[in-house]
Amino acid sequence: MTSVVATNQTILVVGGGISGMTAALEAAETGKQVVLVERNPYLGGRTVQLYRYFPKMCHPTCGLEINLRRLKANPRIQVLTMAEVTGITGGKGNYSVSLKLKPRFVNENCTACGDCAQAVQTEIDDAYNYNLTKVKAAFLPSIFAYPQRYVIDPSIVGGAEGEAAKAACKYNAVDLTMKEETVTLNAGAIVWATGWKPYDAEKIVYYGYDRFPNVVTNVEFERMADPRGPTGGKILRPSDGKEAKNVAFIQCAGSRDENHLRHCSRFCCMGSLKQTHYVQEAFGDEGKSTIYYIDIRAIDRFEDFYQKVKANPNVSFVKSKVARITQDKDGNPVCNGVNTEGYLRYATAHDLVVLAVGMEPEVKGVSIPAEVMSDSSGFVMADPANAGIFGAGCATNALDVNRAVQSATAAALRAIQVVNKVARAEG
Amino acid sequence: MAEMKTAAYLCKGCEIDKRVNVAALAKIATKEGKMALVREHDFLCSADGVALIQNDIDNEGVTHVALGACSRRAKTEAFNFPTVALSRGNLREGVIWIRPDTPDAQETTQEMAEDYVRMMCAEVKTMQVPAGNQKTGTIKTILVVGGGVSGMTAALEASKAGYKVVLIEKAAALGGWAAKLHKRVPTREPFKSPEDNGVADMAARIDADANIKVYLNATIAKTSGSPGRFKIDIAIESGSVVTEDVGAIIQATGFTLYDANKLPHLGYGKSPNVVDQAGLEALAKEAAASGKPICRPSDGQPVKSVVFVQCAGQRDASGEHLQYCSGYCCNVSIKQATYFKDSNPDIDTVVLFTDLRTPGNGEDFYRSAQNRGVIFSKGVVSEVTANGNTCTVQFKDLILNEDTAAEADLVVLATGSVPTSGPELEALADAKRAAESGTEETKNVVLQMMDKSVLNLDYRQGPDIPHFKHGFNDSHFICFPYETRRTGIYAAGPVRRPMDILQAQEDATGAAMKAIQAVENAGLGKAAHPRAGDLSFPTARLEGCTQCKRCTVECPFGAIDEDEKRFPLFNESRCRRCGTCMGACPVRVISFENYSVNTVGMQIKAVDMPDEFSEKPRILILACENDAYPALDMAGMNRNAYDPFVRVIPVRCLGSVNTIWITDALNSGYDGVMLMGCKHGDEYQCHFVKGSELGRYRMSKVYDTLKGMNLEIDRLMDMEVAITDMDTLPGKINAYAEQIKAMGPSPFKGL
Amino acid sequence: MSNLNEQMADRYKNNFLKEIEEQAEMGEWVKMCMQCGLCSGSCPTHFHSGWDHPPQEIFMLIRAGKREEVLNSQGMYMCTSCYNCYVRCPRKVPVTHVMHGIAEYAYRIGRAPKAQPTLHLSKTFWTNATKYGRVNEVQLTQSLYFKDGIGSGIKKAMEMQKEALGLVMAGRLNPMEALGMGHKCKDVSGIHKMLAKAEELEAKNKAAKADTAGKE
Amino acid sequence: MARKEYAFYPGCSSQKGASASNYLVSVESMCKTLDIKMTEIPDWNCCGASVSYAESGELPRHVMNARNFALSEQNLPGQTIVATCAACWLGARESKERLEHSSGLMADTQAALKEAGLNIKVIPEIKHMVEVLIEDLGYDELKKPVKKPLDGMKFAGYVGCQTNRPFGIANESFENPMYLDRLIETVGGEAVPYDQKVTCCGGALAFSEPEKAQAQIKDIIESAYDSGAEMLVTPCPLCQANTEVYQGQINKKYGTKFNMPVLYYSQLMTLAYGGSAKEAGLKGNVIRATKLEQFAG
Repeated sequence: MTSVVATNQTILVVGGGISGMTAALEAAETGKQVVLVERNPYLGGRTVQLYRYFPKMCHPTCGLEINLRRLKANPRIQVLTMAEVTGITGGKGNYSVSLKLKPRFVNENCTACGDCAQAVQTEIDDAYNYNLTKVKAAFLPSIFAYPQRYVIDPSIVGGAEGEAAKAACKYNAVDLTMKEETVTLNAGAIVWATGWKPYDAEKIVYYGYDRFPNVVTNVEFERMADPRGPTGGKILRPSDGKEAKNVAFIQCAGSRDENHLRHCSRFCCMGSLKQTHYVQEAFGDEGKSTIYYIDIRAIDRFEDFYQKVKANPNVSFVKSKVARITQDKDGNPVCNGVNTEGYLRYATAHDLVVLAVGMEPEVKGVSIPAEVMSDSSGFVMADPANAGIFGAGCATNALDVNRAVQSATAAALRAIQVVNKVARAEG
Repeated sequence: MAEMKTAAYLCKGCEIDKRVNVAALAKIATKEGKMALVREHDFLCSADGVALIQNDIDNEGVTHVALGACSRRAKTEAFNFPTVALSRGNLREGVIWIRPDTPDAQETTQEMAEDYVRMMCAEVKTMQVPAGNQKTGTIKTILVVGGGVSGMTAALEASKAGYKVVLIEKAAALGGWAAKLHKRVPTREPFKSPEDNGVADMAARIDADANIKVYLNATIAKTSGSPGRFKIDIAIESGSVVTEDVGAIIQATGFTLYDANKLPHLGYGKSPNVVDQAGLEALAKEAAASGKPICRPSDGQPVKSVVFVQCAGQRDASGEHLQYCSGYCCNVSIKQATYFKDSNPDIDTVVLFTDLRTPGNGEDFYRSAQNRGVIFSKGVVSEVTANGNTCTVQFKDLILNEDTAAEADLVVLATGSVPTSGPELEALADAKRAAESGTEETKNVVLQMMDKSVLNLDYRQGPDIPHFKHGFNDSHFICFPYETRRTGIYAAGPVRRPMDILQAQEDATGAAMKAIQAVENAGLGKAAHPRAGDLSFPTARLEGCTQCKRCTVECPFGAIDEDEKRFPLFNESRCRRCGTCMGACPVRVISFENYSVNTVGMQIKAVDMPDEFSEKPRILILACENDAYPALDMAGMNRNAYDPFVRVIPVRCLGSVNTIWITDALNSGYDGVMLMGCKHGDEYQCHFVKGSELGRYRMSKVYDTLKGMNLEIDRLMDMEVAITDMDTLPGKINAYAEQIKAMGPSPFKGL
Repeated sequence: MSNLNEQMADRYKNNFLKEIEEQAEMGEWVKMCMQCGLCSGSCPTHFHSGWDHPPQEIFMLIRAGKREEVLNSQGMYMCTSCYNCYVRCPRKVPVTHVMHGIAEYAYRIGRAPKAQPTLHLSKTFWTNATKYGRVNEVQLTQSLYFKDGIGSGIKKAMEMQKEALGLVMAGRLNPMEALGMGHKCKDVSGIHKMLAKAEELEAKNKAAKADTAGKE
Repeated sequence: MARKEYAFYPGCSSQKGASASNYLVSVESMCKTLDIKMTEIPDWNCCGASVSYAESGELPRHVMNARNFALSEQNLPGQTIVATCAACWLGARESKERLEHSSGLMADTQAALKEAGLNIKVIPEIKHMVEVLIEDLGYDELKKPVKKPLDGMKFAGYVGCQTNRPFGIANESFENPMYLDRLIETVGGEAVPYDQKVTCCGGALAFSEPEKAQAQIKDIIESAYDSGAEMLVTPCPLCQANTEVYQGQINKKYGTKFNMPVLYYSQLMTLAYGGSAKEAGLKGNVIRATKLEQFAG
């Protein structure tokens, strides 16, 4: 059984992405007791699936490493992975929270040696790589995974493969008898940092994401550019493995659109500008990028980055929302539309199209405890009536990483205000 | 203090015992490592293994533990012994996982493991458990500089958490820029209508808050001390100075609008009917107060048509005006446009923009303005001319692709923000140098620059926090927006980055969080980010100090002042424990309890050095523990083999690398040295800001030494490594090893 | 009395956007466009040949006050009523209807382009449909073919002879309709009275708006 | 009593001897099998169609549809109006939506209706025949009477525009609606995927801008051929007429050899339900669906 030490002065942080980790660390490094709950088997959330960050072109895993070191060094944070909040009762200063913990089938004995994976043949979709590839059904979600522990997929539990994994482990780390658990814990304040998900590109049917293999999303493109990704960092198009030297980026794929997401997702312009660097990096002057946009939203000092990309002769900008993608005989996706600066029609073939899909709250369309209040887009709002639950990061708004971390830091203080008050009251 | 008792533990798990002779390692730990206690275990990280170690600590008096097992990044929950000095020999990721399991490789693999055992033993013996200095200051009051929305928010939020606050505002009233606003951009659904600016309510809450002490008409004359014990001399209205003791500082000094007088081509100064956004707010307030519509300044007639010019003097690639986008101005112009449309829908209201930037729910606000009939045109304004009571705005309409013009009673220029961030420190230092023996004029330049100082820090490294880009006091770190180069001092709001009110409030709350954290940790002697919680701190053997000032100059965080005798004065709670001072010190008098010239130097010496005929070169790798070391680790996790002749020592930062390590290594027969550190320069990735840059600069001097020693300069290799280089790093190591082998053994070998 | 075009231009002075908002069906949506161009790119007519001004450009021209350019544009008449633009518009502008509305307005005030074939079809269709309450397909086809005169009409009819014959053979074209023996509503006079009233009310409403605008 | 009863609004093209008379014939056969009773709205009138926009203005167009609403509610109270023509359905639904949305428009409409001695109390629900089949009956019910599944026949379901946009069929996407494919599969046929399923046939522009419209039609037919379809199936009379009638002209202009029959879904269903060629109105196809005629025997 999983045991959790928590009191009404404990801060519960829901979501172990960069926002949740930040909120948890800031609170813990101020001396507070924190329970950090994450649905995935590892911490880090969506940022660690990015290859680089704009505008520095540095690697998200670099910050993750620091955050993990902070976490490892801090005894005040208890991390629960594969856990989801199923209910919240009580109020500010005294919540009772129930959690559902899915079995990992691997216990803390795991040394991450990988023997179980060697013993298993079954492959499952690799969620870490947005299902662009497969992993063994006994797997370490990524090389950066923390806890650094393997996971056994439930599909092989109860079968010969599960037994093989168990037999391969010299340390009794594979425990196929693990069951789903329900845990209830006490908390004084809750930080809700459940993050975002990429908008479902299939819903924008005229872009043919469901039909054309060479139409991918921006988050998938991050994996394609990452040397740890499914293509080993080579920008290859899915249909035929050909190098994708001529890449189109379609902005506002879902965002700023009342048929899809009403809001502007903020990060995607910068994201695509960044991704033109990947193309340049991979192919030099042979790499061509075209950005189809409505407005380039390179806000504040990000403008510098935009100006730099704009000055690159290998990147062109077309002010137009692409109207539809078709596919030519060679499997090239063709962008059709009208350049609105002047009236210029185009039907331009590219090797690959990247849809800059927007950001929607992870919990949109999923049932979350009614105590967590959200607006019409699904973003978590401050609820004055239930003043002990605070949103953080992209659960509250479409934010870039920097702003999400600011938001999470602020949320940590709001939570601390509550537990400090509890502490004062209890003397 | 208890007697030092050392113990080494060697794990046989994860096939370590299959790949290397663990008994031989144990012998080395005993004989060469001189460990008092040496134990082997089949599965050291298991509950049983951990209990074994803990039992030795509790009952055998073990004070120093050397673990030969997996990487220091692995199994940290199990190997958590906070009461003892701990070193870790990386036999798994560092040896067996990066070596092929072949009979050929066996010998060199064993040698590698043996060396790491020697190194961990050598290291642990030179370490002490940091005691922490708890006398660095226990004041928990937060100082907030600036009484605008950001400052007021920071003050209120800190107070709400139970902390006392001193709030300083240079003007006669709280409110800052927001107080000048007729209304603010909407902050909640449906994001359609401008809201009250909220200033009066916040100011009233501050008045009523017993935790918050406010100084109006006040500026900071001097800031001294460090987190937990800052002393703030406040110049108050009467001309006298009062002193407040505070533990941390939030600088929320806001911004001014870019001077529209620099934009004569846009008509500013040529017609009173051309205003900036502040001018328009003033007109709107005046109109609201008088109950009249907004009138044009030239003749007081109601405005019938208005044109907003976005990016006026902003996003200017020529460098003449602001290069950046101020981010908030699109929404502000939209808001101002609603002032007109809400009073009279027939007022012709046009916004000329090149990219309309309304992120997030700003899109709803944008739509609501369109719905009110505000016309948005994508166009570039070339000129605004005044003709009597109206203006002509010449612009290129980018959609209709033509040059055209619009007539307007009023033109509003969205000029953007300039941070109130104090003088730029490098420019100030240059000016000071020029003034040292210079004219009155050059001295006046310094005075003028100092006049802009906000904090007037008496730090050796200048009076304010360093600028980042375009004069803003932001952090360079994407993951760590509150990272600051002056510990315990946090910028908040538009002084750190252009931002709107809502963001500023969020930012100020975050800054209050960091300030509170800073005072809590200062009192406990704990380091701030990124080595949060580290209790070690640098001490100097002053009797050996030559007063060269390198440590005070190089400290990236301005932690070291000079005392009256010109010796370095360490302000521990400002220190971030990067060790740059230690690396800088030519006489090696600076050290940490658990990280010193010795902890690394002894490891270098501990490595067994084969003679020149063995064809077994030795290459020392000093790897940044934040990025390069994890990358090497993950190369191991991927079972990517690399050369068996390298010996890796993690360092806190390249900045902490003392040149003595390099010269000692080469002198003692190493054939090559590789330095692996983070990217430096404009897009630096060093977590200690300047550490890797300073370290590299220092190394450039070593090349001269190499020449002096008659050694090939390629025996020292400086490599930029990112954490993601795990797949390419082995190849680079191997290539370097080949290069060294081709060069032949070091002439110093065996001397 | 000056013509309707001059009256309207005068009443709305320089505010063409307002003129369209008040006088053209769904004209109030014009201001909501954000110039993304999705409508233009989604238009089937665009794929094959394009036209002088696509929808989003028409909207911009209206906002820029380019009255003559808009009213004379062929753009609106290129609409096939496929509603692609309508369902895709990220601002939910009912582009199809707006285009129809502007076309109707241009025609109403006599500024529509001359000899616009789709405009001719539109007129012909409505006249035909309202004459007896139901469409007389043969007469409709005839009047379409003969719009440019008898010679050209015969030519077109000859070109389509095979197709027409096919329809006749298939029982889907009744030549007797040409003689006015086609389908009719019973209460034709009621329909005519009803439509007359509707036209009267619509004209009154639009005129009232223009009057108010003119007085401002 | 029939299991379902509706007020039927056939529209101008679906009358005897009119361009979609075969549609009418097959719908009647299909409804008979499915036990659906369709009562024609007495003295119904034209919907105005989309293309009349320039001449009709706004109010007269709505008034035309309102007259049908009033007649339907007066004579067939409580019954849902069912249109078989996409344009009729769209016109009626648009008017219903607009009238219910705007009280001013409704008042003017009532004033005009009064001239014809009518008024509206409530506007009935309006459905396309396809909605009746899918929503009121469901695919399972539609499958039950199948006696002769159209095994081995390949159809391109051509949905076109106006049954699809802007209202569309519930739970279907505008860009790739599946209902027609499912109807084809329900009667045993194979629905081939192709990329012009919702391409516009040019609509009324077939008359006024024939070149543009025919280019559209060419794309549609070509794509259907390329995907291996033998016949096109559609729910819209104008789509049917345009895609069928102009194939000859297109062949002349582009040198193609199109000769693809274009059927109504109701014709397929009638045949699958065991109906004769006559009951399915197969004679009404200008490009004869010989394969189906043989199938019908």
